[in-house]
Amino acid sequence: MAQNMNELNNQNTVLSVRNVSMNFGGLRALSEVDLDVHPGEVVALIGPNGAGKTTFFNCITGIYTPTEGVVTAYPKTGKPRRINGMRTNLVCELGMARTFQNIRLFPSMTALENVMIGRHCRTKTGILGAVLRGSGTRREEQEVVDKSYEMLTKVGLEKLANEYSRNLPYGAQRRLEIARALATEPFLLLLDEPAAGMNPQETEELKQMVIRIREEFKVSVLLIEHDMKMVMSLSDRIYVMEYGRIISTGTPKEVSEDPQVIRAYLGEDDDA
Amino acid sequence: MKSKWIMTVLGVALAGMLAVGCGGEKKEETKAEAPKQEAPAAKKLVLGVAGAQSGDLASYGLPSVNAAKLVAKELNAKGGVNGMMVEVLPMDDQCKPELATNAATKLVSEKVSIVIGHICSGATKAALPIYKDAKVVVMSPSATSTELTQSGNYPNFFRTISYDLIQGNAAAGFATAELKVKKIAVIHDKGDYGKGFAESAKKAIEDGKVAKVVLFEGITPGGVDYSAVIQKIKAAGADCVLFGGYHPEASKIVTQMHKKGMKIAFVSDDGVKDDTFIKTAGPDAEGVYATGPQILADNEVFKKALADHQKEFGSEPGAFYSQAYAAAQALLNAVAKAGSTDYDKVVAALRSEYIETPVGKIKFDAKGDAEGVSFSVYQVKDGKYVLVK
Amino acid sequence: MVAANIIKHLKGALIASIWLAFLTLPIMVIRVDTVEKTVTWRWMHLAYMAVGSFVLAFIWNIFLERRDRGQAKKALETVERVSALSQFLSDPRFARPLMAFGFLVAAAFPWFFSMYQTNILVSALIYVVLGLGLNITVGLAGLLDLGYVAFYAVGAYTYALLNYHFHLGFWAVLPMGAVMGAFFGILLGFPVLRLRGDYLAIVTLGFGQIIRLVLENWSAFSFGPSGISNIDRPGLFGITYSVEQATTYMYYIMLALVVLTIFVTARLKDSRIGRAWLALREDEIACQAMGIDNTRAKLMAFALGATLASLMGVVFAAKTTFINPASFTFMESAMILAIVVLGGMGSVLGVILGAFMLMLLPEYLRAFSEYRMLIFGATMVLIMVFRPQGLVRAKRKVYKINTEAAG
Amino acid sequence: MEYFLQLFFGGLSRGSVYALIALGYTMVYGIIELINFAHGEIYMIGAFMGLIVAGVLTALGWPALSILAIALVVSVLYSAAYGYTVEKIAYKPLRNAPRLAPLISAIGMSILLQNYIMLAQTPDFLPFPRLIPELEFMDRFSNYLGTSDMFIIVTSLVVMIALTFFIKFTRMGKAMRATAQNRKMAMLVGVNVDQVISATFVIGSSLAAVGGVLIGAHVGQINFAIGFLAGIKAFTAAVLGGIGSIPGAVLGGLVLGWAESFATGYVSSDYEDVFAFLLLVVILIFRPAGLLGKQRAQKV
Repeated sequence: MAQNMNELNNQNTVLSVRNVSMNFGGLRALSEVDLDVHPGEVVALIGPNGAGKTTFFNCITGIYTPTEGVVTAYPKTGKPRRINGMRTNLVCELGMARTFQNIRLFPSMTALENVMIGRHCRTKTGILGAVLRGSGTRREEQEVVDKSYEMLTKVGLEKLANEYSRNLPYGAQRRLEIARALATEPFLLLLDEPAAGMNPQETEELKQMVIRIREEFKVSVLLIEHDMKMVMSLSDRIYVMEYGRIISTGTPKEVSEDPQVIRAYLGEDDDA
Repeated sequence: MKSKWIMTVLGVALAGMLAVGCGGEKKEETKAEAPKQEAPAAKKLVLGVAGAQSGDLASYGLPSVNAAKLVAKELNAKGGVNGMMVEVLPMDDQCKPELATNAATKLVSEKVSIVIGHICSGATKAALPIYKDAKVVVMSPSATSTELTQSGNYPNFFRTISYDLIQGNAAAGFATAELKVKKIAVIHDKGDYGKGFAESAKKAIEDGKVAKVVLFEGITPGGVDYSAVIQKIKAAGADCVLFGGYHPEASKIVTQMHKKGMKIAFVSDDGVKDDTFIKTAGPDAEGVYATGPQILADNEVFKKALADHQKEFGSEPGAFYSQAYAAAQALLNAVAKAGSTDYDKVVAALRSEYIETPVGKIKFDAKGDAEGVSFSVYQVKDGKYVLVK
Repeated sequence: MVAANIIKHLKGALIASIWLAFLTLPIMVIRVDTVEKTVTWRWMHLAYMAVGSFVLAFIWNIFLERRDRGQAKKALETVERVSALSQFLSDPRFARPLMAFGFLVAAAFPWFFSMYQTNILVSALIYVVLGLGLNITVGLAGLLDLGYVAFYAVGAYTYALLNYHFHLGFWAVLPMGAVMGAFFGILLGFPVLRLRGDYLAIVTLGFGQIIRLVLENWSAFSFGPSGISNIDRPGLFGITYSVEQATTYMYYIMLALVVLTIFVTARLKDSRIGRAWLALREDEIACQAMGIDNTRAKLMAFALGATLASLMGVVFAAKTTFINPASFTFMESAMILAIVVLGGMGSVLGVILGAFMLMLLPEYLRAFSEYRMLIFGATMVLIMVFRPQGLVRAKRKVYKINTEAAG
Repeated sequence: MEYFLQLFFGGLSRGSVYALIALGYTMVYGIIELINFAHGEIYMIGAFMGLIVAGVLTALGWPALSILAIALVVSVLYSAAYGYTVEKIAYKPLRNAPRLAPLISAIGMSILLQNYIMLAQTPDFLPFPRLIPELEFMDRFSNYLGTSDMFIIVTSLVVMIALTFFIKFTRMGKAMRATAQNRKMAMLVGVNVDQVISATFVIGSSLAAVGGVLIGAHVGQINFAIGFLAGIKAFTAAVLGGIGSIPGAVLGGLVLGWAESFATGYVSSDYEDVFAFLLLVVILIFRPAGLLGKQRAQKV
């Protein structure tokens, strides 16, 4: 039944994952995962530690090549593309930008510069242009700075623009990663545990921020998160993963009532 | 806070080093020049000694500094040259061309007019144009590249050692005519000295048509094991090994050949005719042939030079010591005979005046090679090099 | 408390000197001759060693303590402080006149100093450019290249061979050298860029050795170890000139090339490409995930570094008029790397200072004759210990934001 | 076939020399991830210490085998002390410095130590006494292997096995593995990282000394500059075998030795190093973590 619905919605999809499996040697980290993200949707992927969530992210962003299955992206303009095995930077250029579970900023660059890196694939100055610094280059450079600064404003870091990113507080680093991803003009934002290590108030702010970003940039969001309160109130749909399989999917309410999910989570997650 | 300041001061000091260094140097220079300009022939005669004095080739360059010091000391004891005290000014080039040009410009800037050096042919080639332009007479104890003198490009260059072509011919001639070997393996150490010698020898053998070159290969100097190349020599059926290079590799090859039960003739060059070779190769050195300048057993200067070194430094002299000693004698003698350090007069004196040196009674021909350095072949017998031809 | 501290350091120094005396005892004191079976004892050396190391250890301890205290203090502060020196240097009010003054001094240099001074300064300037080139590869893009000197050799041989066979002049070959460098950079870059960290280091080291060995052995092509001599100096409208004038001429050529290189690297550093390199250095995975083509960025850094090295090779061949493979050993690569790290990775000013230090120090240490390399090695260790991030720390550009436009 | 075997054993002998130096190298390298240029110098100092002890004892007229034993012991002790001191001076203060800083201080240390030996001893080559006696039963194989070759091969294997056991089963060995994998983590679980690194240097330097004495006796001559080439070869062998892998260092050394030997035998010794490095490049392109190194998936 659910299968049919998804197929009908094809024109209305930004990401479709079909039957994706990932083996590391003999270990099956993902098996036959199906997942869809529709335009403007916030989809959450939850599951106990080690369930394969981050591996799934790595599979759809080109860091790993899935052993089996098809990952298709539907950019706002242009044709749908099969992206499994595609190089990471091309996936990003296509419009799928991610953050990392263990923050991966560029520590000895300033916050602003971190965001400017996100603009790289949307600009084109070459070596010669950079050396000669003609009017075109200068215009582009100014555009990069302005746009990046705008992104920083969106995540509330404009005051810290010229600080080295290694000196930013933890929460700010997480937000900076989101700003960096946004700067690549994605249609799909992949957030890997954005609220990890945040206190309830920060988490609430983050939630509001994600909602704002979705409205403003018209992006879809795929989110891995452990904070159930945030997941339940933010997501439109939830996928639950255990041992590399999707064991349940549906609206937050449906999922939270699924006996399989309750069994998987019982006593295992404090946030639940 | 304090540490910050120290760091800052350190930083400034390092940054300012260039300026300070230059300033300081400059002052010293003017001081050094000042008396010379007032009275050109007043106090001292500076003898530059350029060559590898640090780095892995230092052992070839340091003995010539000692040689120059000893000759200078002896002459100074007799009242100097033309009333000037001889002062030795060592200049390190590590056998690197770029450092050799630095050393050369430094010597030229210090108004040195006679130089012993450089040690390596490559460094010498790089430095010579600078000396030539400044009319400095240069005499190398060890640069054997044929073209240095034979090309005629450097009229200011002289040497007390014979060049590759002569050495190669001598070694090849000896092997084919005296040892009567038919299949010769020519091995070299890929260096400019060793390969130059090996190529000359190879050409001489091929031109002679009596024997054949069955193998021509370069080995990697500094290696711990040459068994592969030795097996190759064996497989080629060679009855003689002709080696171009220095003694460390030669002793390793000879030792390993003997370990593998190969007892064919081993003929090598002046770089091997060194007592260190006999020490390092030990009993395996027995029977090895090496070409070298003829040093008559009763050469008094040679004996004296050796004894002086033993007395002054408490050790045996190293490589190219005799040649450097000869060079120092020849240069200083020429200055004495010329009566000044005037370039043309010194060159003329070098070409006309004979002098007794450890390498024989020598003067120099028009191209700059020493006349009177006869070439001989030596063989190690009972732990000593003995003349065979 | 100060007195107690001094006593503590004195004690430390005493222990250190006893330890070092023990350590150096056999090598400093005993000389053996295994052939003659004699042993020479030189006890005086031990005394010098003990006294010398006592003084040095005392100073060492005091400075190390200061450094650590400074670092501990820095660790407590969240905002990074900038040293007075670099603050001074980065303040445009001082930096501009300072730069102008520096340039003036540089331009007038050959008229006031001897040919020797000019000559070694030309060498130093060559290494400034080499350092800046390697700084792109190592300092900015974070690719540890231990075979950088190979590209230097490519340039030098390009000029030497073209000059020998076809009598092409310096100015004609200079651009060709650049092209050859870029070509080799890309050629060697392709297979190795998949590798990371030290694996990349060893492979580049291997390539560096291979190029040198080929030059050494392929006599028919490169004239082998005897090298190529009588390479033409740069032409000057057909005028012949003396070696001294040549040095001055060479100096101005180099000065121009240095200014050009500084200009190019400074512009690149704060450009789109430069930021991509930096991101690459900091985190390869994140860099690629943010849409940067790592392979392209790496190749660009490799090729650009190679181009500069090759250019310098051409200049080097013209300057020394003689080249052989002995000038392109691994040690040379290590020296250029040392310039970059010692000066401060990624910092243009740092690299310039580093090049001056490492190239001029051995020259000014000539007075110490045989001890100079000993002192040189010790200095390298000392600078690294007391200034691990290099003489000048690289700083990122501070962007002024036009808030109205952005808001 | 005869020729092939000769080359094979030649390569084995040469490779085991590389392996012996690489064993110490890979330990230090595995733990602090520093291309320790001074390791070659410690090897050289080990050889000099062996020579000095041998010289003194020969002058006193001791028998050869006991000289070898004592020379080995003294040389190991002294080289370990040198390794320890070098670490304290040049690397320990740089524990938290940028990654390349210790590399440069290592280069500086290498220059310093070379010149120290050159000045304190001699720039010339010194003959190294043949401390390893020729065993009679080896005569039959003299065409393939000498006694000293045999000695070095056996020593390399013994050291490799001993080290493997040490790393696997002792407390210190476990602490070393922990430090190699994640220094911060090891510190958190109570490993005294300073001590572990010192111990690594002491062991690595001791192995270098064993190599120095045996190889010195094998080759028959030493000078102050022998450490440089040895260091490069050991580094190559260690990387070829897989950084930090003890059997890998031996395998890497042997593969390097064979590559050089066969290249000389079948092509030309002019290009033996070229072949060795080409092999290295090819192997690393197909196995980026070396022959026996763990091919880890990227952790994201």
